[in-house]
Amino acid sequence: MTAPFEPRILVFACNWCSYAGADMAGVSRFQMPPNCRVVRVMCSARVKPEQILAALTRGIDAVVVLGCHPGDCHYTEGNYHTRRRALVLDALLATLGVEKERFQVRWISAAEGAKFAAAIREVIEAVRDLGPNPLGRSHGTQAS
Amino acid sequence: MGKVRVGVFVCHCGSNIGGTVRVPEVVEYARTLPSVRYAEHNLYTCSDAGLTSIKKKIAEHGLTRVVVASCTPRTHEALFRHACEEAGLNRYLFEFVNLREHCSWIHMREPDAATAKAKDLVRMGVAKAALLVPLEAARAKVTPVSLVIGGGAAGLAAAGSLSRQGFQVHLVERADMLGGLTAGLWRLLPGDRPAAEVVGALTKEVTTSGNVQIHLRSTIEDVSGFIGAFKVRLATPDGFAELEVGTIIVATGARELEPLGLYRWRELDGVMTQLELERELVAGRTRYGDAVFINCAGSREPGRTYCGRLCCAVAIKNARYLKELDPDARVTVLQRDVMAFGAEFEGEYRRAMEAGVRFVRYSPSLLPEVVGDASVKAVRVHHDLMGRDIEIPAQVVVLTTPLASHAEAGDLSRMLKVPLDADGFFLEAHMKLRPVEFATDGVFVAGAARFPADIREAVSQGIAAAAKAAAPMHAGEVIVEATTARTDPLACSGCGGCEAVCPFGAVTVEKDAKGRPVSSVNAVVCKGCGACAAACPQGAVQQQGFTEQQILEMVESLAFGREEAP
Amino acid sequence: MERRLREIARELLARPGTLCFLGWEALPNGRGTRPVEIRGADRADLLVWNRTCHANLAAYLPRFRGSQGSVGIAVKGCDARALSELVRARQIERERLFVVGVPCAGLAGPDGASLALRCHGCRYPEGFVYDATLGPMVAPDLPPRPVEDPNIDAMTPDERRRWFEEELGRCIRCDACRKACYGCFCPECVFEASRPRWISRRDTVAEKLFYHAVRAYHLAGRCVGCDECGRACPAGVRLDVLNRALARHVEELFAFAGAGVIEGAVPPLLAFTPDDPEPYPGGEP
Amino acid sequence: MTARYLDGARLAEACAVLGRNLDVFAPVLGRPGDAPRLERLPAAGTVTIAPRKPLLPLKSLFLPDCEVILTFRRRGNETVVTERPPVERDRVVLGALPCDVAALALVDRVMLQDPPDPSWRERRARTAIIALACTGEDEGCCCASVGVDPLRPKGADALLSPAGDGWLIEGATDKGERIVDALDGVLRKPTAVEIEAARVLISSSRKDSPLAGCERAWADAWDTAPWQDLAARCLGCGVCAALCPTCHCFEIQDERRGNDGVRLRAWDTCAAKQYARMASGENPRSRLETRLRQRFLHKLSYSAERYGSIACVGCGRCAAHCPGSTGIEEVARLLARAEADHG
Repeated sequence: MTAPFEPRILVFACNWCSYAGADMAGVSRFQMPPNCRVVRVMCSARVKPEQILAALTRGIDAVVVLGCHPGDCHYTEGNYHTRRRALVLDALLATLGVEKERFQVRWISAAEGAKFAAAIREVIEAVRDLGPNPLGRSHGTQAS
Repeated sequence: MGKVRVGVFVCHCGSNIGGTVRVPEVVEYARTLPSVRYAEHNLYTCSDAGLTSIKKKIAEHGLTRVVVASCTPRTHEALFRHACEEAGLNRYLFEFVNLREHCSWIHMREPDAATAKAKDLVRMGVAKAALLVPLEAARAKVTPVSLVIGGGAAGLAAAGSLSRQGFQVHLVERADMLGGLTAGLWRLLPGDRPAAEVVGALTKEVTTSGNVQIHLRSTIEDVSGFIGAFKVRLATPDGFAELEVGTIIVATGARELEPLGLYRWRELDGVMTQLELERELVAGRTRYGDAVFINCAGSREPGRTYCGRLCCAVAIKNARYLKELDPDARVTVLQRDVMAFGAEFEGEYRRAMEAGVRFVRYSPSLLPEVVGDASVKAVRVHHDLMGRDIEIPAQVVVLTTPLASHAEAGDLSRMLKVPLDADGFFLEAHMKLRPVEFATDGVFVAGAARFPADIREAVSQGIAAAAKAAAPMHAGEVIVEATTARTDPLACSGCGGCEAVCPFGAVTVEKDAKGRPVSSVNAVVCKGCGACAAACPQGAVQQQGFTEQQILEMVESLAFGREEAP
Repeated sequence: MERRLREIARELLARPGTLCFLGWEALPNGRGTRPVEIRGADRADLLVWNRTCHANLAAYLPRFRGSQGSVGIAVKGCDARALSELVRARQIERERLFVVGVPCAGLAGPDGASLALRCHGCRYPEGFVYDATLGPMVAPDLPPRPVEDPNIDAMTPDERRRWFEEELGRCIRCDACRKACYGCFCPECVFEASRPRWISRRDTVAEKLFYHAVRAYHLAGRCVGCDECGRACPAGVRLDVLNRALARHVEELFAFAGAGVIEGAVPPLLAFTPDDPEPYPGGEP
Repeated sequence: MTARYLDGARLAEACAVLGRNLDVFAPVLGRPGDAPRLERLPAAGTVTIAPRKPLLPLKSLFLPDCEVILTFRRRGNETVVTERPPVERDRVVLGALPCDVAALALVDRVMLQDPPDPSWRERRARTAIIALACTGEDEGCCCASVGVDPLRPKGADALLSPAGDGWLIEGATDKGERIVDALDGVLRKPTAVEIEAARVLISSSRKDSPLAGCERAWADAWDTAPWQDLAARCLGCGVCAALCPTCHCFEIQDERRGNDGVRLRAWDTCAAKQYARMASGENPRSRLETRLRQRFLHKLSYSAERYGSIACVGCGRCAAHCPGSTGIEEVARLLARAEADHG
């Protein structure tokens, strides 16, 4: 009898909006499943698709990138770059047959704690249904 | 960068964290992590006791990196960095792990899972901490001289304020006189004060103060440099001038929209704009006869969707003047809806109606029509309330057009590397939090250059911009973000991706001694967003404090670092 | 055409300040061609042009970074696109190049007779400025690309993933693909760097997938479909399938004309417009 | 010792029999058009005992492109290390080609000299090689020019000679004899016709390659050979080295991810730019032509000086796969011409 599958999900959040939104969720005590780990970056545009591909091929079950609403970027246009990169990465992952739930982008402002919580719950539900990330099956460090 | 000896301080935050996460267990776990030399837990790490303990343990255990696992960096990072600094550790050798907002508070009913997650988060934090390097924030001298572009109300107010504070100001005006749009006006609301007086008062200050150098009939040719040290090339009647300024205030104002092709303007005698009317009033014309004002001429329609904000008040004001000049004349204002905001304008609205000005509502689907052959005879309009067309006899038709952006704003926005909005007005860094600043440091905006503003707004924005500009000039230097980007010239191919995505023009690609293109980052201009680092396929551009290696290490410590095999 | 090519090269090489001319020469065994760098007008007669001139000579241009003197080069349509992207990326100065446009009516497939797969539906770079041509540079009337084999669009995501895992699993990690690619001009490839070590040397499907996915991403909007990577791959991995799919997506997403098609045009990943497609929650205006 | 006969039809059976006590490796054809690959049976695809060169040479079973030497886990300040044995069971390779077999002997000279490379030595000792008498149909084949007998290769433990729809099989060493005995159940006595068929085999491997008579020091080649011209065409892709049966360079790396890691031995090549780069960043062979010169002079000159024969078995892989269509044969030709011109 093995334990039910619990996905490990990596979340990149921009310092100015989404990380603050996550804080807001905490301050508001919105409860959510403990599958996500948030990594703070100054701007969602710092997130490099290579990092996302690395996470996925290293067996992380899903990656979420959170940024300010388009037009609200603290650095004026960072999240527009994030969006383009994400669109291309979407296309790449879709081509490779990776389920779209394994890479998601959400725009969440500093005030949207509830939205952050909701987004995280959605992602976790969706990935739980998908099961473990197949790309991680043969990643490079287990003593095999 | 010396030995890596990480100290981990896990905070109970009273029961905020400790009530859910089994903190002692997390500390035990932290002790098993590579490069961790010391770990402890505190009831409140941010308390004096906690901070003292951090400093003490840095010394006792020769810690070279500090990880605090408590609340959010957004509120407490500065505090802990300061503590590290006091213990002689570079402030950037500190890493924050959020166990409260991001763990205990959102998993209150799952102590086991929350504790496991806390271990993951601490492990990730330690992984990054081990790779931190000392950083120094760049400093730049600020020349205590300001450039104010535009000699209208906003510009004059800004220049005046700066000169009062003892700063040198270059005030650049492309016309041959100061005052901008205001100079051409008749009287101003509220209070019917002659515009000339207001302009005079604003002008007097800058002309009499020894600190303001006024450049009339001059335009900006080129701007280079950055906050503290801008180089500005000025085209003046007596040739070019090079200015060196520390800050720049954009107060270029706006223009009255010319209603070309609207309501037979420039086709029939007697059709004029508000500005043309006021100029006549200034010139002393007193006879007008029946007059019809048409509001929203050329605004709030496809192509120019915004509301001019001030135009209603202007129409109300001038309609009343005409009525007062000739009480027998029939003065009608055709409006879509009257935006007479604030107590004063609402009062003016009532005052005009009491003076006998008629307000008739028309709908944008049935625009009024100006009747006449050589000169205006009447205006035909569909009366919204009566539901039928009426014809209003008139000798004069005054078109209320909105303020529109200057065509030249585009050039200036390119020179200053600051954005314009869809209507060609300058776009501030944040409409609520940074209303008179641009995202580009050292450049500010005031008045109608941003959006149609009345004189009160223009003046207060001018003073606000002056205050913002004065801050770095008073300090004499700016200390900028240390987590800026940096290029490794040996690894760089010079492809220019970084340059293309930088919103601040901080990255430039130029040829090196060998003639190879190489990118370099101006640390003073860089705001540390990291967009360039993400655009570099090779990783030649790195964002300090968020390097590829640091982020990948966190990812891998999540993917592979667990006790149990994933 | 061949004669004209040689004449142009000879004339160019005779000029002072000309470094070399990049073209194709016949293989010793007479079967096919290979790249040649001609130095000295007397050797211009080595140059050939025929349906087997597969090599994308633009791939050699970044080598001239930081050197002096002008370089002559013969380009097919696809090569011209690569060339103009290299110029855009500052890897070579356009002024230093003498670009000879070669009217290509499609290259030979493996059997020598058929049309090479990659040439189907080929379009010439619109608005590319040649310094000389061997004839009118007009779009050849080539048959559209046959239904892809494999037709990944017809596969379910799971089938696609399995197909790619198997296909990319054939990779032997020799890195020939990137070294043959015109667009891989980084002084040190990110996969060679050790800080951080992006990729493990271990022989696992996940590593291979990561390598090829990242390469495809780096070339998104820059790949000109010359398929030199595929030609260089000793294991016969169908790299073109991934590259083509991504190129198509990028062109559709951003109404992009294609890498290097418009001289000086910035690749989609280095630009944006506020009204880009917005599929992500929270982005609705 | 008498030859026995293996029916083509009973190949699978033979593999199964050997598989009982041995790891069996054989050329497996995955996809039509592709080169076969030497894989451990059972494997997807069909075992093809034919004169078709596997993509990666036989050498790769003894010096894999990448192998884990040991694994480690970091816990606090200590590190737990677990070593990995190079081979689990004794192994047998079916249908190895003579060129690849000959190449092993050349690499032995390096790997077995004192101090010997432990994993190479153990793999060699615990692997039986059943070669195929090769009729050398590939255009690139010129093993006959460099002293390899494609029909009766040295260094094999047993030999398969095509005859009819099967093969004559003869043991050449005790190890080989034991394999043949182990197969006894699936083998039969060959007919006279089959024996004759195997005897009259002819290989079309070229004897006239410029590689013939190459085994001497090319003293002047360092300066005289047209390395510049070669480099002008070379993409530095390293395919030649990746597929070469005699290239044997490797690097050893510790790779840590999170708190776990492995020590790897992975192939490396002097054709790669980083190969000669030192910790300081200094790189004596940063220029492509210097790397080309190193690679080819090592094969054609230094190796000859040191061991009396060139480090090439004429398999033709380099020429066949070079995107610039330049193989070692052409380099040898250029060396000879350069010597003629300057000598």
